[in-house]
Amino acid sequence: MNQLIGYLINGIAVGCIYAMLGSGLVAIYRVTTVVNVAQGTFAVMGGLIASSALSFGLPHGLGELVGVIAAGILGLLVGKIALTKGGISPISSLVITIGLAVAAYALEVGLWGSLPVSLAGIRSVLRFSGVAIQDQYLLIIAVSIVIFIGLWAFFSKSYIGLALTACSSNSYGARVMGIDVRRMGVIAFGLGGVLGGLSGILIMPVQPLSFNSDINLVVMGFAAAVIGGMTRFEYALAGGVVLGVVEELIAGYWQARYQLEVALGIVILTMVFEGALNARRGTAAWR
Amino acid sequence: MSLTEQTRSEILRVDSVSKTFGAVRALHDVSLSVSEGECRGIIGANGAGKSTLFRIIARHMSSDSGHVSYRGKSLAHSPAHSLAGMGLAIVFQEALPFQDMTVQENIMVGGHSTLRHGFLAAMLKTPSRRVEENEIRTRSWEIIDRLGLSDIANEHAQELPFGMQRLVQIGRALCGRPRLLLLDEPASGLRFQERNALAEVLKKLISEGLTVMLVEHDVRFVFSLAESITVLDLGEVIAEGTPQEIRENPQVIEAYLGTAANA
Amino acid sequence: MLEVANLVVHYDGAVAVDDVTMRIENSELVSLIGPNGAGKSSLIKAVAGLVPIDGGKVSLQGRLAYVPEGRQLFRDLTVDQNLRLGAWPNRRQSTDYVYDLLPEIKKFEKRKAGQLSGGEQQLVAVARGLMAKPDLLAIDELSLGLSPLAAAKLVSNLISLHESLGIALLIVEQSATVALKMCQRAYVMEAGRIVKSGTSSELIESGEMLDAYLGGMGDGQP
Amino acid sequence: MAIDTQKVQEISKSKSGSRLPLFGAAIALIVALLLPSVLNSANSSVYVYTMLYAIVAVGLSLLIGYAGQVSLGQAVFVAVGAYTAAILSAHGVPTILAFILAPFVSMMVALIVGIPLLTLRGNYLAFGTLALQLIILGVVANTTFLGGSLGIPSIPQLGLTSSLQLGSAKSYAWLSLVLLVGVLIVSRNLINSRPGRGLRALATTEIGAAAAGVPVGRYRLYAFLLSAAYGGIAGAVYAFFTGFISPNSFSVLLSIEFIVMIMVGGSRSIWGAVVGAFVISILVQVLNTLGTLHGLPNSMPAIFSYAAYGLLLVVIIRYMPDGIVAWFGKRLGRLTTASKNLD
Repeated sequence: MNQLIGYLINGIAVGCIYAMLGSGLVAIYRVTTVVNVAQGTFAVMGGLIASSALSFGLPHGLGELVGVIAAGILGLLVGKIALTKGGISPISSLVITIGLAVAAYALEVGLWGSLPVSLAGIRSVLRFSGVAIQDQYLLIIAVSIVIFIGLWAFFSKSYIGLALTACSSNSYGARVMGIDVRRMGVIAFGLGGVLGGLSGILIMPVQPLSFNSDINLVVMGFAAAVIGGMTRFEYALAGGVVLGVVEELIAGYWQARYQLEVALGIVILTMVFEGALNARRGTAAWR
Repeated sequence: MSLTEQTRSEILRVDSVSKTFGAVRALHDVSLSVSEGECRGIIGANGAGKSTLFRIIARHMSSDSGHVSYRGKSLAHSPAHSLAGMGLAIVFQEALPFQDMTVQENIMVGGHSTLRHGFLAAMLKTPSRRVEENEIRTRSWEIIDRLGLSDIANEHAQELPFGMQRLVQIGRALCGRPRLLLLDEPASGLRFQERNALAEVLKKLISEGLTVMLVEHDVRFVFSLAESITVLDLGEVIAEGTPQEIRENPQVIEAYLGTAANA
Repeated sequence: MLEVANLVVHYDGAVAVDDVTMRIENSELVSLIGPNGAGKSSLIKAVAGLVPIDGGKVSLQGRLAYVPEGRQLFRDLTVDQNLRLGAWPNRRQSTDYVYDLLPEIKKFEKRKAGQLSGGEQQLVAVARGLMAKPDLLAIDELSLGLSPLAAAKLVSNLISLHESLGIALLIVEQSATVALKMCQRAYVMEAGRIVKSGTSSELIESGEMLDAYLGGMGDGQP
Repeated sequence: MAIDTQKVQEISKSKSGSRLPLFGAAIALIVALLLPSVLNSANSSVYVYTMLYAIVAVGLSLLIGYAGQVSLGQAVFVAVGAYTAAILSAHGVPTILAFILAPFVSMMVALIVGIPLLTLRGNYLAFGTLALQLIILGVVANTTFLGGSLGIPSIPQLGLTSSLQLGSAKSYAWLSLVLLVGVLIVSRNLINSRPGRGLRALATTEIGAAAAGVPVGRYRLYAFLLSAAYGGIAGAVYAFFTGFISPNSFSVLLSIEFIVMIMVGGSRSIWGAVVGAFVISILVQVLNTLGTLHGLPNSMPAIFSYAAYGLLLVVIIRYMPDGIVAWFGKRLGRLTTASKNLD
């Protein structure tokens, strides 16, 4: 029983990371219908930059902030490159984000080497009635709660948030209002960068990241986002938490080595199922 | 329906077809019958349900109730791609010419269901493939010739002017040796001269015995071609008859111009 | 206010607007009518700068707001949020401005736009256009998809707005009756060209209106 | 209708009229045939890999360029081919038989995963194929029967008969050249025939293709199977040639390399795929040489190739979306018309 509580809390924390990555993907997909393969890169870069900032002597908090801001700027940059002025198909934009993710490897290996890098998080461990939980996991959950409330406020209250939702709800209508849909897309990429960077910095103390961790991160983020239908943040959160908990339970009660495979299997099934559902509903799109 | 039409055999029958999207009633209890050799126009204002009807006949969408039959056989279980093989050629309004393919290749695609050879035969260049390829090449040339596209047969179809692209689409449909040609808004987006040229081509095809069904909002265009017309309004058939009858039908005038425009 | 001279608009090679010339004076109420596919929407989109112009000239004094065909509301946003976005270029505009003008909208300000009826949506779309404080409000397919009753109500709303604000209105309408009843003057389009223009009463008298909609029979030409 | 057959023949001749590409292909073939006899063994390996890359890339261009279905997990079918060849020959099956069976096993795997996956489109299909590759590689790495993450060592040489074995890099070079030429001929035959036209049509518009009678769903699947088979052939040769395979040999990065190749060459042409494979192989060689120059850190070759792949992909998609073959073709065309105008 105690063991189970431990697994659940770890799973929820890991799931929050997936959800944060997934929310970055959702933020971008909603506006641009591009799946950003470089989402994992934001996490890795954010984490690596934060680790360097800390080792240069910046205090905790500030060092992490530098990492998040850098990831946000990186996001804007990726958006600017992936969304051309003339407009290209979403799938071409997706391939550009692949290119940028691979190009980032060169930077990461060159500056930080190819070995996993860790980050000093909270090292303490909370113990109660036989359960040991690393405080970093609790921190992850706490930060995630703040982030998701922040996202909700941003999208329902701020002008830019409204405009972003408008672009996803009806991009032609947004254009009629004079909203520059491409610029909003780039801003969405920036937001994706911030969310990615945050997730990297939060996970690094418990799971060191190397340059090629990005694939697993983006795939798990995508998994969370797909379970949420690619358009809703709260569903992505639910999707991420479900995935994290399932993974943790599989690792705990069966074997750790099939974590990723099972999670990916769930994603493929979700996509296929959703696709079949849409195909049945699809007639509505044909009017 | 007039007597002369009943003596000709029926090729397409739409039987009390209804379709709703959410709260919107796109089609309500629509029935009509097209005879062999006829040119039928379907007209109606924006939102009348024309394109929904077209999509249902083309098996691109299923109806909520009612059914469509072609030469006495229900189409309920025929997938969209099987219609071409049955002699029912469809030209969608939004269908682009196939990219990076020449005019001739575009037209040859239309003969897909009249040929047999599959992937393996194609890859190994079997004798049957050679025979069929020669046949389809010759057939496509006949069509190119009669549509007057010879000079541009090797151009990429997507680079041609709109009017030519429309002709390529019709050539593509003809290459499947259809008995019934279903056209969705064939005149839309065409210049005046292009419309005339298209009408001439269609007139000729009709005079040679091809059955044509036009779903079209350009009333002038339809009136010049169709011998009978069905008018849809808000998803229902409100009139059917010859162009002259339609033009004088007060209900049609009301549907088009609004109530009491001539008062 | 608005002057359009020899305007040409192409769509992927197709001609949508073919050499159109028209003008609208300050505070005038003008309609653009014609059958489906005549090019009305393309003309108005070109005027609003939403589609590129392939020839001719559009000159506009003052601000134009465009209410697009099919309303194009943001269905996932509330009515109030929709209205706020109507003032996107100059941001900080309070929505109270339009609630004062159109009090009935206030009743559903918190509802999602996608849940409203067609008539309500069209009213919100008009209100969203007004948020930009336009001198000319162009409304595409005003009555499309509305019941006659809802259309009549919307028309009376618009006429009172026109009278109280003194803005010019350009109404694109398929239903000639609705348009001619509410506007002083109209242009009739067919196949991308303006085939007839004049005051509403002149147009109602003329037989050419019917021709534009139902085709001339005499010459047998398409 | 009377039809001028003379004219038909004339025009169909003039269509294939430009002899330049054919001439170029002939020269390329002669060079390719002679090359293995002068290359040293290290360069012969590069030659073999280039040919194998080209085979996979041609399959991928059929799938992405012609049929319009984006797969980001193509390396998985190479892996299936390689593992089939390795496992079967390790269990006493004659290597030639293992070699022949490899593409069929790849096709079978493609069939099993393709039926559900191909209900997806666009972004989802791309991600689905990527996820599929991660799953299959993960399972392979955890299955002792398949060698686990350590892989399978000492795979025998490919023997055509019990006495005639391919031993040298040279012989593999010729074998892979023959296979590539075969794949090219077969693919070309396909493209210019009824099913090929059907595929190309559905890449533009599935609705339009279905209206023309093309069974869209089945054809998408066939294209997927065919590209898997090409991957299987290349994988089998790779296994026999290197004698060692592991899950690391078929990483996601390899799948992305294939994408880079067809994008660089031009995805809508099988020649583009071949050119892309050559350009990338040569580029990687040049970068390797530069990266191992005296005094540079060990990771330099990797850094160079990551940067090259990534930036190349971005530049190509943004500025030459039809690939370099079409890009140069267009410029050449403009040049020739310009010179004609001068006359």
